[in-house]
Amino acid sequence: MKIVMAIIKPFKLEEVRDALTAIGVHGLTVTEVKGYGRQKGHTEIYRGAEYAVSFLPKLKIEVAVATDLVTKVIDAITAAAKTGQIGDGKIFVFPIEQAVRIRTGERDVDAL
Amino acid sequence: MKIVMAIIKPFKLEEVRDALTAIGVHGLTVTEVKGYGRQKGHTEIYRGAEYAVSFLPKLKIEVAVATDLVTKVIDAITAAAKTGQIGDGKIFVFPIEQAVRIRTGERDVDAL
Amino acid sequence: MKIVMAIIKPFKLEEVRDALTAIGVHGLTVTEVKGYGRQKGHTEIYRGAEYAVSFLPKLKIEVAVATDLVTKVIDAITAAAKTGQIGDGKIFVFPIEQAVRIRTGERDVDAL
Amino acid sequence: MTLTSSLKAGFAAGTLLALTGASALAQAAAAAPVPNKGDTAWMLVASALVLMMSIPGLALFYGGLVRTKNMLSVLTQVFAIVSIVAILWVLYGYSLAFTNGGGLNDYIGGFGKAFLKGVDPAAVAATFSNGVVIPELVYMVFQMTFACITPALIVGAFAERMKFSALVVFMVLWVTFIYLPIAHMVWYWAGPDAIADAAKALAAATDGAAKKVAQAKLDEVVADAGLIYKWGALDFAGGTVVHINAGIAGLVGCVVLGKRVGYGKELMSPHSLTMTMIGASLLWVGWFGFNAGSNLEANGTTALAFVNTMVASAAGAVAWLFVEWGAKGKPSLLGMVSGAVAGLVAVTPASGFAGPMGSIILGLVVGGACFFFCSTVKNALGYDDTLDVFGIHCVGGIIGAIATGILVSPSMGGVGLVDYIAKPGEAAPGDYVMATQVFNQIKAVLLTLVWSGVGSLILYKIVDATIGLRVTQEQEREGLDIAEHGERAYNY
Amino acid sequence: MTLTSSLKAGFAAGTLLALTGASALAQAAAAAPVPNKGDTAWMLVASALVLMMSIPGLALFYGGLVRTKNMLSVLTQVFAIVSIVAILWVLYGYSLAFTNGGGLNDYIGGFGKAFLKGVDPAAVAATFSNGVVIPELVYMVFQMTFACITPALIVGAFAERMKFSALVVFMVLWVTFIYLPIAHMVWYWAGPDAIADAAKALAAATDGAAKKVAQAKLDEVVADAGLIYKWGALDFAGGTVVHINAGIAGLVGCVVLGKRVGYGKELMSPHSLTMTMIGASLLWVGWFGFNAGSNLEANGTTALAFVNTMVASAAGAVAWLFVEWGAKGKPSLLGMVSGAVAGLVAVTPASGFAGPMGSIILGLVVGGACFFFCSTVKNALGYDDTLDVFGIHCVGGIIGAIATGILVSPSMGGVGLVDYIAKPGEAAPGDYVMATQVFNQIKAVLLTLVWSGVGSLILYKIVDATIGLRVTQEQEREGLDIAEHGERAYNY
Amino acid sequence: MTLTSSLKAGFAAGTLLALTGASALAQAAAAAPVPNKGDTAWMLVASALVLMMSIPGLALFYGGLVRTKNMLSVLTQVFAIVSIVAILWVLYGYSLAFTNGGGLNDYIGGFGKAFLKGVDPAAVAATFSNGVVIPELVYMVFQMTFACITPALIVGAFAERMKFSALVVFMVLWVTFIYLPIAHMVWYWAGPDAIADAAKALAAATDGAAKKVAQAKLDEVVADAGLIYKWGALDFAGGTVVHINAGIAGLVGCVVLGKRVGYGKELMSPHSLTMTMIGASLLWVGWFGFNAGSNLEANGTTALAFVNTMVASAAGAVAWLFVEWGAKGKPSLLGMVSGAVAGLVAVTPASGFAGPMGSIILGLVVGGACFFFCSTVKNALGYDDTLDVFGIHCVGGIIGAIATGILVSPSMGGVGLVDYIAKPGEAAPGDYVMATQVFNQIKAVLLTLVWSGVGSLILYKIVDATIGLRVTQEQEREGLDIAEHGERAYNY
Ligand SMILES: Nc1ncnc2c1ncn2[C@@H]1O[C@H](COP(=O)(O)OP(=O)(O)O)[C@@H](O)[C@H]1O
Ligand SMILES: Nc1ncnc2c1ncn2[C@@H]1O[C@H](COP(=O)(O)OP(=O)(O)O)[C@@H](O)[C@H]1O
Ligand SMILES: Nc1ncnc2c1ncn2[C@@H]1O[C@H](COP(=O)(O)OP(=O)(O)O)[C@@H](O)[C@H]1O
Repeated sequence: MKIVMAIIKPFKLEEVRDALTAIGVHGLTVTEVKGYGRQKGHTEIYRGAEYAVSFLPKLKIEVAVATDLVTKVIDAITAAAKTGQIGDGKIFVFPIEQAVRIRTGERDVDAL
Repeated sequence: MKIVMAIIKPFKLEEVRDALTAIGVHGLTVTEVKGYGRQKGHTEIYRGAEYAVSFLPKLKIEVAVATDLVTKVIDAITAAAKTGQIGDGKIFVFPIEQAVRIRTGERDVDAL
Repeated sequence: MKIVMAIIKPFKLEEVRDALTAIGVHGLTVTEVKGYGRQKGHTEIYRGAEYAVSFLPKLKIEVAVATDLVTKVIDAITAAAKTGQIGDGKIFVFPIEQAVRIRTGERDVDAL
Repeated sequence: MTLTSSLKAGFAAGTLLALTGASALAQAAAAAPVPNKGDTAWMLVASALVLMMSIPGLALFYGGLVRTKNMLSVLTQVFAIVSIVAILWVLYGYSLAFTNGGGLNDYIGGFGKAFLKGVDPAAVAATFSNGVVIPELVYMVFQMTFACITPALIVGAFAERMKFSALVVFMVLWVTFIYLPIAHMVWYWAGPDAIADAAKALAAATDGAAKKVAQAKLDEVVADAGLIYKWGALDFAGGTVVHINAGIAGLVGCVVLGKRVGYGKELMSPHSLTMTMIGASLLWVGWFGFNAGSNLEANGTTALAFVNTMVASAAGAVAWLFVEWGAKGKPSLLGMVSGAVAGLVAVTPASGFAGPMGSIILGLVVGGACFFFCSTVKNALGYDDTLDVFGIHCVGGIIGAIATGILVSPSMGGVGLVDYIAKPGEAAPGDYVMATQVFNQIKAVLLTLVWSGVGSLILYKIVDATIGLRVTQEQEREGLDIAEHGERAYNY
Repeated sequence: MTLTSSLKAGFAAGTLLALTGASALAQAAAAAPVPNKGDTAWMLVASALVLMMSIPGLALFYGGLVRTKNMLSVLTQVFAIVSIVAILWVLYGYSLAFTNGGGLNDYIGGFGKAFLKGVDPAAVAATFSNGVVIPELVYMVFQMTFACITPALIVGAFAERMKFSALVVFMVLWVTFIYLPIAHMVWYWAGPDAIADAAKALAAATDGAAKKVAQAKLDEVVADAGLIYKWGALDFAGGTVVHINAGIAGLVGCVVLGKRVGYGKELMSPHSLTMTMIGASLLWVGWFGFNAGSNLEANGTTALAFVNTMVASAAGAVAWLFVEWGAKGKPSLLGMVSGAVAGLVAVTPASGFAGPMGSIILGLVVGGACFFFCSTVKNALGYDDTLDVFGIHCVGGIIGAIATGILVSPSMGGVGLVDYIAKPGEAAPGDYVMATQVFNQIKAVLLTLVWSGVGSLILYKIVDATIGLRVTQEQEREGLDIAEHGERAYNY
Repeated sequence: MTLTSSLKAGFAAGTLLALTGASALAQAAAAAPVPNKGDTAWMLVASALVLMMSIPGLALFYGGLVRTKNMLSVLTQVFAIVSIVAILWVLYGYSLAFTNGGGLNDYIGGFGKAFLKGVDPAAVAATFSNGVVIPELVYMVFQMTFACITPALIVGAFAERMKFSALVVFMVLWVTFIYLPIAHMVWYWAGPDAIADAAKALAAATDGAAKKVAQAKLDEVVADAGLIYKWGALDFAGGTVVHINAGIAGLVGCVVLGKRVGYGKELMSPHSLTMTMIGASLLWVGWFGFNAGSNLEANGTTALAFVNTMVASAAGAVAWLFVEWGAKGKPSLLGMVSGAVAGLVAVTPASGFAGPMGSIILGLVVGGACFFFCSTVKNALGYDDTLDVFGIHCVGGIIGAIATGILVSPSMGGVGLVDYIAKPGEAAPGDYVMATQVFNQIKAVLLTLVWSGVGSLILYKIVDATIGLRVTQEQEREGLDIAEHGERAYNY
């Protein structure tokens, strides 16, 4: 099993979620994060003080899937999250060794 | 070493924390996340507009432990976080290659 | 490729970011988390009720880098995030199998 | 108070007013008194201020103290209570509280002014000064705002767990069967001019027969008042009617509903003390309308009530701040604002009677007492009064109500009692005996505690048996905002 | 209203006032009336209350309903509009709205009082009662607050997408070409004393010639009013001038600008119903100044307007709460506060004319009607009026404006019409025919809809052609706070 | 101002009032003046408004600008200061500020009214009009609210780093040794009636001896005033006493305490501009009580002060908005509300003297000037005045104080000076020379800067030496909310 973690632009969440359900992935976990990268931030001015804000709001999506699904998931996310502009985000794939569904104690793929 | 990551229901945090300390795990990191899965969400109505909210508040717990502790940790979390209802959450186990305690530079198991 | 995940004290973010850019790492993702560990929390009193708060605000930093950079990144973070007091935080290194830049579809190291 | 006269043509009133001074000169008592525009202006403002106390004041003070998931439910409860009671007040509330109830007059009024019958722009209401009246519509709406906030005070006791439907039904019943009678018993009387006229008639009466008739008439007028009023208990702005009344109902409520899920185990820290501070501040500001407005006109006594309100609140805040600082090691915002509210509660019945120094002492005492009660006694007793409605409003109200009997004493810098009969048409100083007065105050407190305590218990049981008072455990966990109202207070 | 007299020496005014009653007695009508301090006090407070309605009231009511990323832009828009319009009002607004416009007098005033020429501390303005005046500066600033809030109401319709620069320019134009004329048409008249004097002169006139002259003079005075006023349409506090006027401008605006990016697809839940509740509460409290203040003095009629405001709002809240509860399954805070605002909107034109029971019914009706409109009709029509400016202010305003023609009827508990000529110097009851009155009300509504609807459309087009109305899609995604103002509302 | 008379029986006052006009007619000056209820109503409201300025107004305006971790500390500081000073004011503050101080009378009052001795419901205080008085309790509490907000203004300068215990001690000392003397020097005088009586006596005096005695008496009465008052400096509502006074104390404070940890390096963006906007709006609304209330009665001049407050604030907002838009590229909410406050600060001393157009110009000037100061000069000087107490209150206050000397000129649309002696009993126009007046204003500004600047420095040093002014670096990092108060402002 793997966990596919994607950093995307916040307003893309719904589309990504739909893309994933479309390929039969029915669970995911979302975290609000701030991202720093190529995409340039903005300046905020409060009276005298000017702040260059380089951390931008992003969403982190984590999806645990069976290994064979990884490519489909990556493609689905890429397609849905893409705007073509700098800051669209990244996808990372982690190996996981175990998965458990707390409610039932089911293990691994059954747990997803 | 492994990192055991669990997605649980928010109000279970205290119980899980206690269960972990009980088995000698004295450190963990918690993140507020939103979860999408089998558990059905609710509808919010604001004047004309109705929104089906399918992302529910969850907590993500990350615990780094020596490999031999993993099973005990999983059991502890499962026991403490379980309500038996849909939405209790998941546990995932990641391998990690290194751990460092910033304050001392201690490595790996000593760093936990 | 690896993902270096660090838990640091919130006010250290700027310094860590600078330390990383200094060694040529130009992207990272930050998450607000709460940490539980050796560092003791504080007590909050609201009228009658006293609450011992043991979860403290921390920041989680995730940096995806090519394997050969890992040590430099760890050193940079350690140096920048260190205050010498309990609660400075931890660094964990995860293996990742793939990386994708959503905008371009670039893979792995090119995606970072 | 009663409708003492009715001039036609609301529009003409304006013109007439310009002649006040003059006409008063000309025909002295003969002429029916017309409202002074300064009084009218002040009472309009006072009414608006009291509404501001409930919304947003009280709603924020309470809302800030609950957990995020229940914030919206508290706001909804307070706002709904205010809106519903305002309607009831027009339909029958005002009439039942402030008209003669015939046989039941000791306890409750009648339906003579139901639907505001006869309460038109030209109708006037008596004040506490002879020959001074205000438009009855202002008096009616001022009293309305009191009826709106009192039940809203109760919700703090069982916040985070009561079913909204049950709450609505309970409040309608509570206002009808608890609030209206208490308000009538404490505040209903014939008014100074009615008494003066009767007293003058008596003085004017020559032969014995006439005297007898006149005396009977005077007795009747004096007897035309609520039970507690006749006992001679003082309650300037609602220590019994509002605070003790709501406080005891809250205590009974939180005991009947039981503790919140996770109470004592889970962290239940206030979700926004910022909102609580805003609410407390608006309560303080609005309370000037509540207390100084209760003088029904704009004169030196109004100023006194205003000052007492200001300093008692400040003293309560300072007391709780420093006592907690000493006892718990840190000076807290929540403690200080709680003390301010405790001070306001305590000075409410005393505001027009005590002197400023007396009010400061009252504030200091109640600030410390309520801190002790909420931080120690409450935990000892172990009931879950979510927002300390009992610990602050009832405890503070009782201290204030009894202290009023002492602080009114001229020897304590108070204004003393008033005798409207001695010199008909003037407010002469009445004779004051501290023991008697304090005894009367205690009687009033006890009757209120019993009436509201027992009455509320019955009402809770009825609602529980029919609709059920409490939400399910799942709903409580999810939070009332989503479960009961399908909304969230915040979506950051 | 007009400047009926000017005493010198502002400072001396104080002393003079003390003599009101007396001098009035002495020289009757002869003496120029001086302000009653009670009226002045009330109108000062009323003006402050109306300012509080816009800031923070309206700003929060609106701001809480948008997404976090646009909160600050809404606050900025409302605050900026209030500040800018306040200046315009002094420069030329007051003059164009409330002076005689010569040939254009039916539609607009003149520049006689531009820069407040002659409006000094001693200048007085007429009220609705003969012989009752208030300092003109108070009248001016009270009316200023109306001019400030009306354009601010519009921003809700196209919130979250309009360019700030475009908004500023549009509002300046809108106030000048839409608001001022409507205000003049509805509210400008010669005042009761001017009419009384002319009428007395006529009565006094002996020979035919004199009669003819006097009659001509009287006709002239009566004719010295705005078009809609002369039609006999009633609008006590601004149903047409404020709510219908802003509501239709908002509808046109949101259609011209188009829907928000993601409208209908993305979740756009209110970011803080807590702020919305605070705003709604402050609107309610401030509205007492708006409606009761519109009586320009502090008497029984003021109290009536106050009471009507209170109960109509409560009824609107209750209606929406229960109707939504029934229709959608849950009682919502947003629904209830929306109903309260709808009730306030509807009672605005009726507040000084209807009776309390009539106002309750009006509130119940409008609460239900606006719920239906916002939850059903709006979705059917499919325009994106972000905060339902049309659905609440325009729809509610129309219902209220027309209902005013009915509720003013004494048979409905209303106060009836006033005739200032019949008995010069007194406000005599005028003769009321429901059909005629309702017809007049409808005419006023239609003219307002057309004038503001068409006029606004033109102004939007001009601004769009020159500056462009809407931000880019990227800016809209990022949020107006960062994109337009370089700030964030919250940094928790 | 002084206690000019004392009628017995507060309750009776009501009745007496009804006779005002008449009795005034009857016995002219002979009769002791009684309060007009319109004035009383207005001053009660004004006092409530000024309290609302501090809590929640100022607390939110400041609190919104600090980081989340310090929000609660700011709210606590402001609320605590208000509560503590209110008590001090009753104990000795009012007496030291507003009674004759014998030998020290130029600088400070005496203890004659400590504990409000003699300040009962029947006591009255003079206003600026002959024969017009208000209940002294109202005057006392109105002034109390000024004493409460002034020290609270200072906390903005060293927010986020001062120890709470040190702050409490410092403020008690500051109010006692800085505020009370300045207030006495600027505002204490014998009142118009005292002067009129003495002047009449002089006029009535026949033979030389009597003349000499009377002249001496008159001189004495005129000399019975504070130093700055006698210089002839004008300060209608507190430009020197409140704003310059607090502003310079703040500057000294932030320099003595030093910069915040991380200042200039870390992001320190305001945690909630929403709260800041609410605060600014309530400051604006409350400021009507502050400025228009300072006229002590409800007449045309009050209306003038009200209008000036409204337009100066609007002008300040508009100026900062557009200047910043031009200079920094974006129009900001924080800038606009800062400009509004700057406008309010500047118009404070001028509000009852300038004309509306003059106030607009003043607002425009100060809005631009303060923007320049806060965004450029401050950074150049490099001190860490957290919330720009100096840049807005002191700079704005100085501009306003000096401009008052110019704008009061009738030639500038101002009301001119008043001479209470020329025509005893009437306020006659005094002779005004701009140069002299401006010179007097500058003298007043300088004395205030020196007294408060040096005095505060000494007090800071004393507190630092004894308790220590600043929290530890760890506490500062953790935030004052947890470290000092053991609470958090938000638990979302
Ligand atoms: N090396 C990295 N490690 C972890 N997260 C990264 C890294 N580089 C970028 N990110 C995340 O991806 C987001 C988008 O990256 P950015 O360089 O801005 O644009 P792009 O995705 O087009 O390359 C960043 O905001 C950050 O959250
Ligand atoms: N495939 C997945 N990948 C990541 N997180 C998941 C996945 N499936 C579920 N989750 C997380 O687990 C939570 C609970 O899952 P859900 O299917 O609702 O109930 P259950 O845990 O009983 O299966 C979800 O809210 C989500 O946060
Ligand atoms: N076993 C663990 N797994 C995950 N996170 C941990 C673990 N132990 C500590 N942490 C994180 O590291 C932070 C600092 O740890 P702590 O023990 O308080 O101090 P130190 O870093 O000096 O050892 C904690 O607040 C928590 O967020």
